[in-house]
Amino acid sequence: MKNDLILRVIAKLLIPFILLFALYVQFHGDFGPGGGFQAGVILAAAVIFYALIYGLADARKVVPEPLVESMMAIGVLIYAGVGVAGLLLGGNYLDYFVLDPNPVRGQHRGIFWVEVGVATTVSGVMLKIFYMFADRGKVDEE
Amino acid sequence: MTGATTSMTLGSHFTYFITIFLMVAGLFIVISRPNLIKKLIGLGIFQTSVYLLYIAPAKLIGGTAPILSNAFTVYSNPLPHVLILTAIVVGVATLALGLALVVRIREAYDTIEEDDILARDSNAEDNGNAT
Amino acid sequence: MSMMAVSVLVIIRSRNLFGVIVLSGIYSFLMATVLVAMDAVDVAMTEAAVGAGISTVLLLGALYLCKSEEAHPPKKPFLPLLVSMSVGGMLVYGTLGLPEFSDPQAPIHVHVVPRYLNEMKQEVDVPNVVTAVLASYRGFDTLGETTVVFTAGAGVVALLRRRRKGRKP
Amino acid sequence: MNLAPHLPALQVVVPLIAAPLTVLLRQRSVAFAVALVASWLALAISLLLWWQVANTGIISYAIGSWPAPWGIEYRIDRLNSFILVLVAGIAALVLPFSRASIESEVAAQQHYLFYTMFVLCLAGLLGIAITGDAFNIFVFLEVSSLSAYVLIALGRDRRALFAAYQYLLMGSIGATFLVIGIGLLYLMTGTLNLADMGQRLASVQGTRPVLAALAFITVGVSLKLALFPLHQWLPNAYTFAPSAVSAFLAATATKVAVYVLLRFYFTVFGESAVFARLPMQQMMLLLALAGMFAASTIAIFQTDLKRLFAYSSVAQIGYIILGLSFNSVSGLTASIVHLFNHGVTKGAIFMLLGCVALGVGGTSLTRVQGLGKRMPLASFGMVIGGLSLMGVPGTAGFISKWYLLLAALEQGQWWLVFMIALSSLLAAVYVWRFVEAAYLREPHQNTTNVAPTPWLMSVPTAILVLAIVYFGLDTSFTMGTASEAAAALIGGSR
Repeated sequence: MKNDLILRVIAKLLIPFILLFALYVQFHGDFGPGGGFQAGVILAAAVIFYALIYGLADARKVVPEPLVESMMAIGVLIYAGVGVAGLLLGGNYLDYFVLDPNPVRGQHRGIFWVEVGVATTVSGVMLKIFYMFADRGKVDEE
Repeated sequence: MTGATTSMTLGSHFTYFITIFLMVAGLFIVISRPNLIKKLIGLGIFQTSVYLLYIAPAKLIGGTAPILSNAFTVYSNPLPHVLILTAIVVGVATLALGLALVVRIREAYDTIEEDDILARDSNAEDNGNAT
Repeated sequence: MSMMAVSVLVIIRSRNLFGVIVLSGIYSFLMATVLVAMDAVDVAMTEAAVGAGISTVLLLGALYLCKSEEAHPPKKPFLPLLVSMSVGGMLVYGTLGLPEFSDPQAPIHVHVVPRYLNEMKQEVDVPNVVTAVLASYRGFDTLGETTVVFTAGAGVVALLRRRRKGRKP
Repeated sequence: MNLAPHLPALQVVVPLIAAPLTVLLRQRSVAFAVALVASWLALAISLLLWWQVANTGIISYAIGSWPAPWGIEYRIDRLNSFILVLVAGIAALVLPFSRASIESEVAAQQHYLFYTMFVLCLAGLLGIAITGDAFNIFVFLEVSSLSAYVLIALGRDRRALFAAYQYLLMGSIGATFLVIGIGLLYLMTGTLNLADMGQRLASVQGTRPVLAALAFITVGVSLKLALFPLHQWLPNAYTFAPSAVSAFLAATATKVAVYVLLRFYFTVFGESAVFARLPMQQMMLLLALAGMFAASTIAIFQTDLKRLFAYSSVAQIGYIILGLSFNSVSGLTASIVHLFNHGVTKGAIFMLLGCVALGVGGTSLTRVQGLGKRMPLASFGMVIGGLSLMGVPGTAGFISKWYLLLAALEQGQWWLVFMIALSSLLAAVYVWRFVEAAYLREPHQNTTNVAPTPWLMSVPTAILVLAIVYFGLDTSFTMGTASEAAAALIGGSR
């Protein structure tokens, strides 16, 4: 599959749109269906797609494994960090009201960062799991 | 309960019956099939069926999806949706972990059938005691 | 919905795991369709992405590493059947007492939720109520959920990372 | 900034933040340090919370500043502050122990992930115990369960993998049952907050969905707490898991599940509803007795000590449920005390077994022959733990059994007193199996070398063994808290 020109070209064309769609789902989650989790899945799907067409090694170069593993952790830290920020600014844990002088803006800000955290962890985990399963496959082939 | 209300109840509970059928089927797969992957699929069906149990009662006829807008006044209940989103995520997390275990089991035992694994373990134990 | 029931029946009968996995993907899509009909668009989107997408990929990946046929014909299904039927029976018993379908006076529509629908505009002001409840009102659940995903990810790494020197016995 | 009012949130958040940190830092000594600090902080916080609750009463904490039925509430009373202390305390002792223990039992490359999973499991268990929201229980139940599956699967033996898989299936079914039960309750009350649910349930008490919910929650949680016929996952899981994991899970996981059951029975359903509408009392009594006898009997015939004591755990859970089934303040007190004392005892025994496994290379009865001479202190500790399981005066186990007996007498059930005594006799038999092997048999010739026990393992183990004796002599902490908690559950629920 690696050498199929048509597939490679189509993939090149499609992947930017998939990424764009992921961003749309991420940031439009306030208005329509969607949010961090779905965006994370789509993001991971884009990279998996890339890996299927161009091969695992190429995908690893674009999205290296240590980065993926850190993403899993950083997402949770962002989410938990928003909560701690609420604490530091004098509210309860995960209190978004205090994040901005205007409570409603504070809510928006809180939700935004929380969704970023979810998307980071989810895409990191999905990719990592994919890499892990793909790796195991090679062991059997050898 | 009179006959008429019973039949009405039955009609309005149709979704529940399908849900329950799916649930029974899923649970049956988990308990009865010896194949480890199939068990996980059954577990998935069992968990998915619960989604309907939560979502169906949240629907209001004439209501719309809970995205506020000036055009609508009746919305379906959003809270079950939130809970089920969480449940779906938990479900896929469980599945991923289960499959990772299956892969490791397959490497260690060279089979993914429950009976074979149990047989091999008891053989190993007998040999261990003999030597 | 009846189609879902049919596909599940086939899943029980079939012993070809590849077919079963494809069918469970279809099942998830059907489920997503039903969810849209129930106005749960967020859930439907997630179910389509997770059930039909990620789960299927994972299952196929695992299948690739294992065998694709179920070996034994299942034996003695009476006890499992009895257990799952009694669970179903319990649930039928329980659901028959539930409020009517789409009854606006049911407890879930009159308690707690009205605040989300009516006052959220002033309090959070995010049009998608599901997002607002998910990320703000019940934000801690979502933190837990993210942690679950993280746990699964780290767990899979712990289980599947290749060992440099020899594998476990 | 004053942190004191935010302790409830920090109780869970501290270990929860520690988990991704261990993954980011990767170095196993750094990961160990992070996990250690987190678990000790958790213990400190739990003690402070216990103290606060003892002095000022119930603490309620609104996460995100959303008031109770809308947002998620953390609600701490006598009962769960007690559970928090147990869980955090065991974790704080097992974690330093695990460092040396996993050295020989887990591949070095995975050590930092071991600590990740450990703190996640801790965060999950604390989260279950502290929360006042039904669905939040499920979410944190999954956090703790998923990490527990991985921890078990890290065991050296390949059977650990299958044990973890079985636990995963049983655990997920149990959790799904719990979700069904919570869903039915939600459909009838429209709320997820436990206290609110309890109040609103009064008007729909005895309807079919509520009864079904009671059944589903009971079965679901029973799967998790390994109540007798649903215990199949437990012996394998405890036997093949790394020793530190067995110690932690045996002392805490099933105990937290018992707590969930108590919480639903008394805070949500109300004890009158639970015990009046269904023959629950008789059923639980029967299952408890069956568990006590069947599991103890099976334990007697085991050849591996870890498995022997795993079955003994199933039997001991029978005692806890027995106290619960009396539906009286004294019975409940006995249950709660036994929950704590058995947690301490089993934690100590499994930690000792970890030392033994390291010292002589295994825990089968043939391996430990002559252990009394080869590892005198560890053997002595095992004897103390065994005496506590039997319920000999001077140990923690005696206290809880004594109160269980008193509660049975209060019910006028003489035959139960006889049964409890009889099952203690069974415990004596399986403990004797160890004593016989350790003190009356000569060691095998080819296994004379005993690896020394590192102080990181021996000190926490010694502390826990001393705790068995301490809680057997001074009961002000355990009995005081438990009796108040029981009184609040039965009296204040409606």
